[in-house]
Amino acid sequence: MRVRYFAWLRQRTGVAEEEIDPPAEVRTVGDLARYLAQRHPRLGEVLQSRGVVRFAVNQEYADADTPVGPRDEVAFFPPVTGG
Amino acid sequence: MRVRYFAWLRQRTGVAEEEIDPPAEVRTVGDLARYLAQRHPRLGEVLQSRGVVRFAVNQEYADADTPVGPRDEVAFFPPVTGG
Amino acid sequence: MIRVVDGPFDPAAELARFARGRTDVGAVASFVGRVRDHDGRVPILAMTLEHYPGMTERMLARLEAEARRRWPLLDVLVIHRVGRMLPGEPIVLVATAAAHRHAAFESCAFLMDWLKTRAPFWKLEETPEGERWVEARSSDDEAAARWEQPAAE
Amino acid sequence: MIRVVDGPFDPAAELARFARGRTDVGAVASFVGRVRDHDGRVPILAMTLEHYPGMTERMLARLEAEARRRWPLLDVLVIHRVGRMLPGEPIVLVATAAAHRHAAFESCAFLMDWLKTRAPFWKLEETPEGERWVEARSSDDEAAARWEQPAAE
Repeated sequence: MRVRYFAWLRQRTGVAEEEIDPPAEVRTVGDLARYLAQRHPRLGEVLQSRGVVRFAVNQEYADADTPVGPRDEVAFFPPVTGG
Repeated sequence: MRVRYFAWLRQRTGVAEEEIDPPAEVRTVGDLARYLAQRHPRLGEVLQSRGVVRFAVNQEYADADTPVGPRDEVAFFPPVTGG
Repeated sequence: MIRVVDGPFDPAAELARFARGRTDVGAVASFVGRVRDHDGRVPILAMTLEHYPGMTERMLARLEAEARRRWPLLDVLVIHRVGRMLPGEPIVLVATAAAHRHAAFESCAFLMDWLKTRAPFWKLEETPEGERWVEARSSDDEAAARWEQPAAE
Repeated sequence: MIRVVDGPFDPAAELARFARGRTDVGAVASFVGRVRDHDGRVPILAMTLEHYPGMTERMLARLEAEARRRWPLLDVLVIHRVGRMLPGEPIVLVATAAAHRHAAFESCAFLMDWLKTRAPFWKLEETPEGERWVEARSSDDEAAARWEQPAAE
């Protein structure tokens, strides 16, 4: 599974993207977030705060219940500020 | 007094502008319109229809009660359609 | 700034100059109205814009002043062409510059709505069946009326 | 058409090409967002736009499709720059062409509002005190929310 981080979330993980192989219990974006919070404690600090972090699965907006699998690309990022 | 006509009102009078010297009873735009209706019968036909003709006195929008005098410029025109 | 011009003008070139070099501007909204080649099913061969010289400039200047009073604008440009023009040619350009986008968007729409209902211009269309004066549209009056309330800033 | 560019672009030159030669277009609305040299009292020395390559293009294409579904648009252009840029430089250009002005104005504002809240871009400002990520504004969410209702055509 490929995981990508953007903007200040990337600064918290220290990596822009990584290939991971989470345990089989990780079935949703929410599961994945809890798993990644252990891996990147400074990411974990903010993943708890609702509304601060957005998710995408395969480049589509997702929520905590969206299923994820080994071949998916999952992204974590703050609310967007373009334009 | 200078009177100007625009768009299809000008086509009804046949003149774009004229210098006139109306009788002293002509004190308002409404008086002037009635006076000009005699002078230009084809203008008179439409001056009766409310909302079809707009007035300006000295290049400011006016209404039938706006006073007019010998040194004024008075204009008659249809609703505007620019832009 | 307002300008009434009696020949072709180039909106893109005007926009290239508009608010150029100003680093306090975060948002530029613009609108260009052009002559269309048809109106419903009627082909339009050409369009002539008549105006009331003097009153036109006075009304446009007043529209600009009113827009600046309602929104914190950093620059305003209104160019309106008069005379005869062909399909595809620009009739009017309105551009507004502000720190933020809502002021730019709203003031630009406001200027067009009021210009359409307050500035003394009249359109004469040339069609295959002859000339005809464009009639004022009640939808333009309604669009202009929405700005009668104080601006929601 | 949508484009994500990683260097400077020239909005006026883009607008010169936009809907050129089309005589069915009566109205072109456009918006340019630029880097400002300050935010409140804080000087902005430069701005870096980060994005999510792939998802960005996908979301912008969807915004264009949604705008075309809601309004009878004859042409649409969205250009968004990424990377580092200086005050005064354009960040984004949105242009819409239609037969009539309300479709052009509304779709242009709609595209900017949704772009600001749905397209994966993030702004990093350089200030004299260091770098800081721009925070999302609730006013942008509110502006975007007004388009949730079906368009009043």
